[in-house]
Amino acid sequence: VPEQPAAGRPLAKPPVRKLAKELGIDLATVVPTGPNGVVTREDIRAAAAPPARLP
Amino acid sequence: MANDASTVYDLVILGGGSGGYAAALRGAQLGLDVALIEKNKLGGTCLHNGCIPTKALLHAGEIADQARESEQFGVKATFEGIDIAAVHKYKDDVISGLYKGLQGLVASRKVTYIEGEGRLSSPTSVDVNGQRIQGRHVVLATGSVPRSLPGLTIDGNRIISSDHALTLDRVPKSAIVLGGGVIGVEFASAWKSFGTDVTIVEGLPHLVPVEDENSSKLLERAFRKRGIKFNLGTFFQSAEYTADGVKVTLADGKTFEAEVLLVAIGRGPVSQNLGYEEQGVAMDRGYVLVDEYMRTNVPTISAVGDLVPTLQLAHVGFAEGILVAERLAGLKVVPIDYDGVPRVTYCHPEVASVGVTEAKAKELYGADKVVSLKYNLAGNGKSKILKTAGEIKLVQVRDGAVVGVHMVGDRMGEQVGEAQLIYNWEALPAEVAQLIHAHPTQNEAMGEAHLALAGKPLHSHD
Amino acid sequence: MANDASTVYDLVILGGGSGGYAAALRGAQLGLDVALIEKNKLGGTCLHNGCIPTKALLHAGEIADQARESEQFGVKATFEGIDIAAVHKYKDDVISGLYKGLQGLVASRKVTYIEGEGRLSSPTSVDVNGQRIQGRHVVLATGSVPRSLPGLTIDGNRIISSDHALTLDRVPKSAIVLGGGVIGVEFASAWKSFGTDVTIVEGLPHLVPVEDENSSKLLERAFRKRGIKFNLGTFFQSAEYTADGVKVTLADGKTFEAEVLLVAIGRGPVSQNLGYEEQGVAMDRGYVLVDEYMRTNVPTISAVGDLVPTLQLAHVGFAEGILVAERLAGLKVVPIDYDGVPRVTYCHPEVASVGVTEAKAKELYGADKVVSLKYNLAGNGKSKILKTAGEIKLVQVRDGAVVGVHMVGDRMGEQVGEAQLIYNWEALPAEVAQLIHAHPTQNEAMGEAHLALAGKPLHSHD
Ligand SMILES: Cc1cc2nc3c(=O)[nH]c(=O)nc-3n(C[C@H](O)[C@H](O)[C@H](O)COP(=O)(O)OP(=O)(O)OC[C@H]3O[C@@H](n4cnc5c(N)ncnc54)[C@H](O)[C@@H]3O)c2cc1C
Ligand SMILES: Cc1cc2nc3c(=O)[nH]c(=O)nc-3n(C[C@H](O)[C@H](O)[C@H](O)COP(=O)(O)OP(=O)(O)OC[C@H]3O[C@@H](n4cnc5c(N)ncnc54)[C@H](O)[C@@H]3O)c2cc1C
Repeated sequence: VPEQPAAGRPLAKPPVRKLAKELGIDLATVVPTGPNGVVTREDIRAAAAPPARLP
Repeated sequence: MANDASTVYDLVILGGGSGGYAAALRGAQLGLDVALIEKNKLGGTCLHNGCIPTKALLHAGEIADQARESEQFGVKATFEGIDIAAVHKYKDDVISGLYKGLQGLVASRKVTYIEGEGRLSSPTSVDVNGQRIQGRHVVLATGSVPRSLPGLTIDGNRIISSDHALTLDRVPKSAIVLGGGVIGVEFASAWKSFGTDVTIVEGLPHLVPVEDENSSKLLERAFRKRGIKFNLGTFFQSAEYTADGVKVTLADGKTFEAEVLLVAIGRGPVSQNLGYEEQGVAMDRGYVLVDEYMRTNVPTISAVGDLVPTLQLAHVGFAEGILVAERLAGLKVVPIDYDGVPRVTYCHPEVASVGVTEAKAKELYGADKVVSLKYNLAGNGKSKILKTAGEIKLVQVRDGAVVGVHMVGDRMGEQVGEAQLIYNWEALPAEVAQLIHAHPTQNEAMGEAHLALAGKPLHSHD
Repeated sequence: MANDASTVYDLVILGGGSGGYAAALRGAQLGLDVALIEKNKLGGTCLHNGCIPTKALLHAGEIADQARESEQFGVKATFEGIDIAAVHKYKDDVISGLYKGLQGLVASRKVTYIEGEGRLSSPTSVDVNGQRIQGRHVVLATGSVPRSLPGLTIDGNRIISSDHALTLDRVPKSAIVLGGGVIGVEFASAWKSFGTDVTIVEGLPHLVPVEDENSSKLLERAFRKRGIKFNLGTFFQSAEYTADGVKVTLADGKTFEAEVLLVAIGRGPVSQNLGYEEQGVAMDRGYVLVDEYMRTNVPTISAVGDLVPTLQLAHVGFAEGILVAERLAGLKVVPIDYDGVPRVTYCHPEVASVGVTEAKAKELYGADKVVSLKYNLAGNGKSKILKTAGEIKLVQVRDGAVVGVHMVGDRMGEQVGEAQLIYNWEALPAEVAQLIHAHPTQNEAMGEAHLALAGKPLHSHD
């Protein structure tokens, strides 16, 4: 379970947060896959992509 | 690339300054067929009469000041004066080197460069040298020129603009600088370093009045120490010639006399008699109006740079030019956040900022939501070594991001790059504080300021 | 805060240099009861014999060079020489100002400062001045001292270490600098500026051999232009006194003669006879071994700074000291990414870097996954104004983040702050390129390099 950051702010490096903002993604809804529960750029892109059909 | 009369370019750009040539370079890079029309010299104000020559004068001034003060550092050197012809040669060499580079770049990108005075002749064409240059899109980038006041005639000798100040063949014994904005304080600083007795007259209550008040105050303190005089808060009324100079009278009757009067009250757009109105381009007080994508009201016409009412900075021109080129090439573009554009005033000491002032932050977020912190360069080793004083002031939304960085101090303009990332990427103080900065740099002060704002000051008191 | 024999401190710190005092300041800030034991002067090597005094000498050198070259800028000044006593006064004033500030800080944070030579007497105590200082935890921070080679005796007069070079009462006519690392090239640079005929002897194939090879080559070119001689790739064999100086013989028989020989081959940890082995602290070649949380094998003992085998930099000491204090105060701490620590060499021109070299990146990610880009400062207006040459080299994982920034050029050390954010925040070139940098700064070169790496060069060729 990823650790919850202080102040309830989702953990992501600043440029990644910026990307999320530009794509209109709420970081809190993104499943983090980076080390220490950090949301990565790929996580944001995955969240932004249209949902993939289940096989 | 073809240049016969029947060619229709993708992009016809009127004006080859920062805004125009950036649009041309980026457009050509993206495969657009670009014509760039310039009546004078490629590079425009910034390269020939603006950013570059002023900074060369200021650096010559720095060399002069350091020679004067060399013994404080254990160096025996005698300052004997300024050789203004040699200063101009140095300055002109810098310009011509960059000019050649820029010409090479424009040529290598296969931009069609047309020398001549152009005029908008339809929503999709510019007339120049008796030829009609057709384009699917036109970018207006005719820039700006120095402004004056009613009744104040610039004669180029005793009453001068920055254009004349940059080529003046002497160091004036005394000078009045009308206007305490960026251009005014930069000339005041350079002249003082050259030995001129300088007085700045600014109608607003502060020097560099658009900066955070703290920066203005620090600059005023530093200028006072340097012996640069200034009169704030009273507007100019009139100027008249004296036997050997100029006398300026303010609204309150106070008078100042000097050998020259530099009028540095601002710059106005170059937009008259260029066909803009005739083609229906919406304007306001000479500025061409644009939306956040630099589009005018005419669908085939965009405008960039000093011609539009955004910040008058070369790198704003670059950014706007690039944005237009990318948009027209079909790329997805993001509007410019003008608060996120770094601003540097290259006087001694320098003033630099990005983001909003504390006052503006309080308007935006509410007074109780804004915190600020000042880190004094007295605690910064490298600044002590340079014998410079100043501060970094941070403005933060409580428990949130840093929304303003305001700095004063020699060479502090170079710190604006890190500040720019912090502002634009909405970094939290703790995220910057976590990254220990290099010792002993001036950059370290940026780290220390964020350490302090994050509640864990290292080299400063709690 | 109490200081009688029965007190048990939360933290007893042995050594008051960068690492030790940072731990003390941060610990006290977090409410820990801290004793800081220092045998000499608070501030340690960095403040008294390292970072600060060298940078003061280098700045005096800059002032001297600029006085010599002033006519190139149109300034008439005559350089008459170095007043070495005045240089030392300037340098000592800088140190004493910072020293007072640091003493004030330690006092204000209520750290118990104990002057005396300490010795680890148990896993939880240090003996000093005949007293036993007890702590729940001990931090070893005894730093480092200059090293020499077998058979090469430092006499402090003709064969000297950096400690002596910093207080030398004359400018040597000629000097051999043994070691082309950071300390060696900094002294070589300062001395050359003062008028010394300098030769650097480095056994590895390059100056600043831990930097990216491109930086080494650029520095070598710049030093060659300055007339700083160097002999690379052959190791030192022996030194002997001549009538009025020193003669150095290399492994290949080549010889060099000079008035002084500066031994700058590295620094070794201060750990002998301090009780470390007796208390079972694991060590390797004198270095105290620690894990990524700075813990030794003894649960109550941590170690930081030059004493441990990480980068020997003051700000690494700060970061390690802070990390220990925060860990012991119960905060969550993140191990330091040493590749993300900025490195600056303050010679003329400066060398600065953060992240990994291109060679290292290829090892880490595979040669075909690594791309690099060089931006030449010849295209940067401000660098032209300063008349400095150099480059910014970026190393990127293909289509990924920037993993190395390597710079050479006067004042380029100040750009390492922005580079540090880019590396540590794993920014993509396009994300930096999007933010147009201030014109005309040296910082702009950082923006241009990222524009080029993102495939959209502005002021450089495609
Ligand atoms: C003294 C001074 C110092 C400055 N310092 C800085 C600084 O340090 N940093 C900074 O960022 N900014 C600085 N600026 C501002 C900067 O120079 C401008 O923001 C920038 O040049 C604007 O670019 P532009 O392309 O909009 O206009 P300009 O650079 O003015 O270019 C417009 C071009 O259009 C051409 N033109 C005009 N009309 C026609 C026509 N009819 N046909 C053909 N060509 C035409 C002109 O000849 C000119 O070359 C300074 C300005 C001044 C005056
Ligand atoms: C010439 C030179 C230039 C340098 N320039 C730079 C630079 O520009 N930037 C940079 O980041 N780094 C620089 N460094 C390196 C930097 O100085 C060190 O990395 C830093 O000082 C290490 O800090 P420290 O606390 O580990 O050790 P030190 O600073 O060496 O402090 C150790 C302290 O422990 C004390 N001590 C030792 N034994 C005992 C004992 N038994 N009892 C009590 N006290 C004791 C010592 O007196 C000393 O004050 C430079 C070093 C040198 C020599």
